[in-house]
Amino acid sequence: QDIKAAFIDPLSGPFAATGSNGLHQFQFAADRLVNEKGGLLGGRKLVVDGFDNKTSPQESLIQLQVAIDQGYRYIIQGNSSGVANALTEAIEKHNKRNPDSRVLFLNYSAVDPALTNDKCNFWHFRFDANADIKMDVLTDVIAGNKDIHKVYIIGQDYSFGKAVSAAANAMLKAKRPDIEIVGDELHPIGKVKDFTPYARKITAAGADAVITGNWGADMLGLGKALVANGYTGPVYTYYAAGSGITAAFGEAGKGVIRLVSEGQTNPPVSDVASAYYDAYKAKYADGNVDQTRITNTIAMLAAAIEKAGTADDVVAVGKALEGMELDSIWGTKLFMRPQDHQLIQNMHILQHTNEGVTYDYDNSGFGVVVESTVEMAGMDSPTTCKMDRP
Amino acid sequence: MLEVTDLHAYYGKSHILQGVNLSIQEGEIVALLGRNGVGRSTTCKAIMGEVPPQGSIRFKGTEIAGKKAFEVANLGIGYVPENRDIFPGLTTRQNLILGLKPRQKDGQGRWSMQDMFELFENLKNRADVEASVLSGGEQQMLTMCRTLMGDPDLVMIDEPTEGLSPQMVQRVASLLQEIARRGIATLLVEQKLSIALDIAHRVYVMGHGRVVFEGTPQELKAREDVRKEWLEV
Amino acid sequence: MTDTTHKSAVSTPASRLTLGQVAPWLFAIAFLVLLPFVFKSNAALTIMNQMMITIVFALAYNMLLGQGGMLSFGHAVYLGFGGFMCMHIMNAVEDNGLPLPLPLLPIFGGLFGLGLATIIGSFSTRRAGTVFAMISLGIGELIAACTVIIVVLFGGEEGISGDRTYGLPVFGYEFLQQIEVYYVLGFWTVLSALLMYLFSRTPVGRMANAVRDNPERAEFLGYSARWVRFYSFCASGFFAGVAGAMVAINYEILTEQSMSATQSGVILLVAFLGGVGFFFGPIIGAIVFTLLQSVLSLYTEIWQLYLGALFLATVMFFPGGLAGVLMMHVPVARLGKFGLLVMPYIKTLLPALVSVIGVSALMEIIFHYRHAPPGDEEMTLFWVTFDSHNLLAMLIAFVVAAAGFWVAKRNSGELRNAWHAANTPDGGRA
Amino acid sequence: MNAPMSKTAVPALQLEGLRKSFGRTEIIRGVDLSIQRGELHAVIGPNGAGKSTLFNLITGRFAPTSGTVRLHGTDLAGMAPFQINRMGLSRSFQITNIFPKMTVFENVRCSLLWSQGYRYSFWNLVSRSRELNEGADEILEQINLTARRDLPAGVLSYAEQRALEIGITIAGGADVIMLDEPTAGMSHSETDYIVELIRKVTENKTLVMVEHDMGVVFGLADRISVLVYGEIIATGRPEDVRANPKVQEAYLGAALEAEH
Amino acid sequence: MDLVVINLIDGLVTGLLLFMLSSGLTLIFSMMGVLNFAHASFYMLGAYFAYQISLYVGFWPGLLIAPLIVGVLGALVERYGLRRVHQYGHVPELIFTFGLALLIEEVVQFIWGKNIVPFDEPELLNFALFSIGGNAIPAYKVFMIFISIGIFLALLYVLTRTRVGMVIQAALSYPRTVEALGHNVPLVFMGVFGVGTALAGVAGVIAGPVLGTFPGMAFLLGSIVFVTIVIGGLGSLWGALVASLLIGWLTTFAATSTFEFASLLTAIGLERPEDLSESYIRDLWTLSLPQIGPILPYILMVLILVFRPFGLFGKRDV
Ligand SMILES: Nc1ncnc2c1ncn2[C@@H]1O[C@H](COP(=O)(O)OP(=O)(O)OP(=O)(O)O)[C@@H](O)[C@H]1O
Ligand SMILES: Nc1ncnc2c1ncn2[C@@H]1O[C@H](COP(=O)(O)OP(=O)(O)OP(=O)(O)O)[C@@H](O)[C@H]1O
Ligand SMILES: CC(C)C[C@H](N)C(=O)O
Ligand SMILES: [Mg+2]
Ligand SMILES: [Mg+2]
Repeated sequence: QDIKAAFIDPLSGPFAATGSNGLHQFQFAADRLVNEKGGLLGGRKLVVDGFDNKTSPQESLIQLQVAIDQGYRYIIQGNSSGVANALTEAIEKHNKRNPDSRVLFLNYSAVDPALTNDKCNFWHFRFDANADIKMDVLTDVIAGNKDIHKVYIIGQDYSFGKAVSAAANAMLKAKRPDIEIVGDELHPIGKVKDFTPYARKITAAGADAVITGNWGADMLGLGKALVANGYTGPVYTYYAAGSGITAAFGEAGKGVIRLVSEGQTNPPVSDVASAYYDAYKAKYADGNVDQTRITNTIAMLAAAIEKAGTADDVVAVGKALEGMELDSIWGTKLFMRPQDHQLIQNMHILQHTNEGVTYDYDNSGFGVVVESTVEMAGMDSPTTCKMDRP
Repeated sequence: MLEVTDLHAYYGKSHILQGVNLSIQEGEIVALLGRNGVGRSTTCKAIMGEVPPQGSIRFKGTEIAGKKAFEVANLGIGYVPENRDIFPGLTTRQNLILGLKPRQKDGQGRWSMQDMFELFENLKNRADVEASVLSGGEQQMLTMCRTLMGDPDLVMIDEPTEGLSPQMVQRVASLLQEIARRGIATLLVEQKLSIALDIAHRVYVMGHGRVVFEGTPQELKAREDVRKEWLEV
Repeated sequence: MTDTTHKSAVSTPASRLTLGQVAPWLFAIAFLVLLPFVFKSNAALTIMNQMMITIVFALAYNMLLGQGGMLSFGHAVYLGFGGFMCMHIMNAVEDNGLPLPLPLLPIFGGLFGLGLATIIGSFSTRRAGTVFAMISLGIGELIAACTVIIVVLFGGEEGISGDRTYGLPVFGYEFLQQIEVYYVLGFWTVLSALLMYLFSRTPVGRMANAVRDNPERAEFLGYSARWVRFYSFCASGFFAGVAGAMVAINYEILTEQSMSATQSGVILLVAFLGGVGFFFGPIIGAIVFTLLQSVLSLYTEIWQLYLGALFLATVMFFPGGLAGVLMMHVPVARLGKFGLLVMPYIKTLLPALVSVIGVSALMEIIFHYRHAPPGDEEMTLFWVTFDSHNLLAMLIAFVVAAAGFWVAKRNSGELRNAWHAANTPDGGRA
Repeated sequence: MNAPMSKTAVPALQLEGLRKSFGRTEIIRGVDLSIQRGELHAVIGPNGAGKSTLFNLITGRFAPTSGTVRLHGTDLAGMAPFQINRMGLSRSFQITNIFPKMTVFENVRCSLLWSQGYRYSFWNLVSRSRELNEGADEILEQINLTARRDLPAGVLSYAEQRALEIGITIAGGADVIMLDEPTAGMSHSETDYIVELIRKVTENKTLVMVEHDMGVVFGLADRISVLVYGEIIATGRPEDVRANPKVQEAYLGAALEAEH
Repeated sequence: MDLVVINLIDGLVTGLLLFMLSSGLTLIFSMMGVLNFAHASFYMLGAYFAYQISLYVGFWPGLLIAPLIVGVLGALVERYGLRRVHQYGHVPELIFTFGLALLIEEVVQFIWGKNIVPFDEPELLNFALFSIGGNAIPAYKVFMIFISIGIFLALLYVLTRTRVGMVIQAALSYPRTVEALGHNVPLVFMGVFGVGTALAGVAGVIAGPVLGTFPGMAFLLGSIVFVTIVIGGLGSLWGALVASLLIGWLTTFAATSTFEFASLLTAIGLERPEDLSESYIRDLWTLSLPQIGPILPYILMVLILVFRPFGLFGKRDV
């Protein structure tokens, strides 16, 4: 009998691109890391099935219920912290009310720090670095760059954008008090048609560097407007790669776009990693492995199930995940911090370029190449999590 | 000029016209009489193609049954509908301009806008106000003029005197005669017998979707029975 | 009619309730009570709950559109507002230990919806038509934008969440289980539907129709078109708020999505799909739409394509919505000639269905063909597993679609004739 | 019939110095008119004289440029149509103005609601009120539309719609009734029927009517006013008006003889 | 100061782009009475078609061909869809276009996928024409300005110098009567819808490279175009132009402003609380004008409708 994981993410609507790319990467990872090697617990396959939540919290809850009824015990989600917040609460309630059909929540991309702080619970595990950790890495890099004197922070007006802004402010102040924050603003999410005015303002403020948590069309619009306006400094971002964005930036983004991310695909770290990527490309010619954390999620889940000796008792699997250490094929150590279920791993600053790119994104010739690395980033970052364990 | 033979028409499943036969010659005023609801308006609509006709309708030798309304109109049939259908939002003048055929310019036909204004001074005074505010009678005049602007060879006029003052009724009557003098054939649908009998060359009386009487006004005056049974007078 | 009305003429209805009037409601109640015995799973319950929420909301919406002729592009605002306020109440009750039983929450949702509607309606209902529609669009966008800006009230994009099991069990129920929630929502659905139905039968409700048809003339009958619109609007806001409270109870979370323009657009589609011309139309629409959205999306990624096509087809061929299609058969049933239609229906609709299946199969195959990774070319469709890159599959789907279409088309003449026959009383006016 | 009441009684309708301009054109140029309770009054005049405009001014559809309108002594200035209607004034329209999507029965029933005191109530069910339903059916009977009771009003034939128009106007039982060309488009027999009906329902009520059918006017009216270019050139009993040379010139013309 | 000049130019560009879209909609909405919710979808189609064409023959032929295809598509939609629905009234028409918008978005995803496609401005115009205070004004934007003005003039000619507008307006109330006067109403409707959608197509081709070409681009602009033509007043081309520019400048200046509502609160005597999380109006303390920039047009529209239901230049009820 198969071990079933439900991937509840947008498969339609404006964020469908990210969602379906993610699903493909999960399914590929499950096949390659588990099923092709004979499965788990002596032959059980791990399958990941997609459930379309249309990026709506309510619809996510419906799909969650459907998935649970159909025997899914692992819930995977990542797009939008808003949905993640709804899911983690719903799952906590569900597990409390229905001890017979408890599930685990594997969050691979929703990075709102609250999920592993005030809102943490035993059932939630985050495989991406949270916004604070990422910002820590980013600000380390900025702090080290003596050419940067003026920084502009811009983000989408919602919890994640605000978290980015708050962290950037606090950390820059601590690390480089001399840096002037010449702008710190939020714009409505998904509503700005033309980012030119923002670009003008950023140029007018004389910024040397821009920090943004924007994603999707908001990222592309902002980046393109900046470049078109003649801005040449670095733009530090969270999500400016893959899903067509890399191709759309093309030459214009070169030397400008920087990314903070856990994944290192360029230069490739090992033959295993290259083989993995090649195999993925062979299967999805148009796709990218732009979320290496997905591989990590599957690897750790598989390891935890093996360690717990069961896939059905999610408490045991959760306990096995807590504190787990593993080597990722992407060349980093993975450590699931038991206090808050936040994965600790190496973080990189990546550069958008077409030089030294072995694995490009969107078949554009452009990709992201590692510029600098922080090992086991956020290893002892503080957390306010107080977790009740079953 | 117009030759209608065995015309049938339906609204949904109700059989309204049950074999109408009539003909109109050039320059002739033909009145179509009958009680409310016998299908006189429907006859006009069927000729225009607004109601799908069955049977034969020949106009100047061409079969027009089954043609679209605008095709029929462009062949030279003008139609003045009974419920006026003034275009709201357009001025009186614009309403008149719309009477012109797509490629026709004002003054190219038998009638110019100037003629119309001379004929009905009310319209001239109201040329540039939105036509929907015109008085009931003015709207009636406008509808007639609008159709004439398109320079038809045959006009079908449905109840032109409804809502007109007695004086205006006279005016319309003489207009109709003027129309005939210019060689235009007229099919007149009327309720007011006196007018119709005054100016028509020939009359048809309709009853139950058929033509039940055909003749000159004098003949109709003589036929007490027809008037009693089909016209209630 | 039924035998209880024998005394009164057609025109004067009996002053007592007739069985004919009550039966549909009793039936609906019985149906709702029994449904969970058939569909037991939590998922089914969740979907049914969602369905009931949509029903109440769609009915409330149709008080505006269908009955009052007011086209709103921002009605989700009232649902959302009622819902958010209920979340706050839920949290306040939990924090302060107030004795408010959960099943009463919808009253408060309704009151808040009503309150907001009163404010907005005071200026938006001055005119009908496009002015009203555009004001509703503007207000909708405005308030929806506020949901992400005013975090205190709406919790940003995360929304406000709470716990419905906040204590105070009602008759020993703590609402831990979906089934308990189901019955609470079921009660409110029936009650709201009944009240809305009755509202449409009151003087204001009737005048709403009149104002929809001809506001000017209504004014000459002693009614201010504006006030009539305003009252309908407020009533609609109330029931939208009730639906919002139902959302709060069912999901224990409200987010900006519930208030968004998308949600407002969806409810317009739902109401129309069901048929705005009939009271029960939106109910059908809500059921069908929820099924499509929550169930169809489990089976196919391109469900929205089907949804779009369904809307186009509905609006083009059945402008009265699904309810309109049903009601077309009432005269036939009255004449007792339904039997005439059965065979032609089978002969036309069956092949048409086959054709639709063929077309959708074709779409699925093409979709799979374009998006499936190489080496993973197997797909399962209608319990058949095959290789989507095999032209034969496409060909078969195409042939099925075309053949179905051809047969349906050929038999449609027969259906048309039968339809005529069934609608014509023996020797009478149609 | 009803002789004009004594001078002391408040007139049902009183117009003083009424004027109305649209843009620069003055359509109503100072109309003074007083109509007594119980009077059947006809307004005639050439097309475009301003008869319908006068109706619109009285019923609140337009606001006068200057002058006053009093209904039973109350100044109507600034009142909306629905307020005026509630004071007991009801009108019909020259260009048919009904509720096309509602059934014929509903059309009539709606026109009964306010006058029977239902107002904006949402605690009464209209189908449960015997007086409403019977009242509506009675009106339908009177305007000969019982057979069409459950059809949408929009599909009625032109003449039937005209009858419904009158039905809606008289249903509320207002005591001042204003009819704008009630018989337009009707055949002879129907016209006769409607005239009878009007006579019946306006018993002890005030009627103001615009008509071009002189047969109807002279058969029905107690008094007649002639409106020409926005001014009343004559008011009086039918015989006097008919004999007035100014009226003959401006309006009746030779047509009168031809008509009957 | 430079920033003000720049903003004026940017606002002009945004406004004119909006005008390109809304001119087509004004044409359709005011003439045919169709609230075409799929208008922005045709805009999206324009961008995608042009992108596809540009892959083979470059940008310029696409500028010509893509709107043509969109126009023909629009005409077909009118002929085989809308015309049928038209008789049922405005709401069904609206639902039809609603469904159409849904469908077009799906079809676009079906064909081009869900990702952003790399559609770029032509090399020829990919340079900064001039710059003010370190802000570059790309040649492409100047090009956009000229195209929009061209469209405006052409439309103005068609609307004021031909009978088409009148025919359609008349046909709105009495299509049969207009036909009986000899006008081919269905053809005119089809033409207008075709031209209107083609205009949307042009806007799509031109905006695609700047604003990004992705399946959500239609939704993004969906309702703002309605706001534009409603503010301007239905049926008024001038109104559409003025409203577009107004909205363009409004949003541009709002986006670049640094106004904080906190200053307003201090001005009325409130004091910023130490701990914001305690305050019920904490959101106001942190609110800035750019945050609400995109909803300003909606506020403007509501205000205008409440006080002037015809819009700025409209003569009749919207
Ligand atoms: N659209 C329609 N649908 C159904 N029946 C109709 C329709 N239009 C007219 N009828 C019916 O067709 C019959 C003939 O109508 P028509 O309008 O031709 O009569 P008419 O002789 O012109 O009478 P009138 O004096 O009332 O204008 C009438 O009984 C009318 O009720
Ligand atoms: N809103 C308006 N704006 C401008 N002119 C108007 C308006 N309403 C009416 N008129 C004009 O006022 C004049 C009087 O119109 P009214 O409808 O009162 O005439 P009437 O006496 O009822 O004529 P009929 O007997 O033809 O119905 C007409 O010339 C009409 O064009
Ligand atoms: C996938 C990501 C764009 C989601 C984003 N990180 C969030 O937390 O909302
Ligand atoms: Mg007729
Ligand atoms: Mg009049």
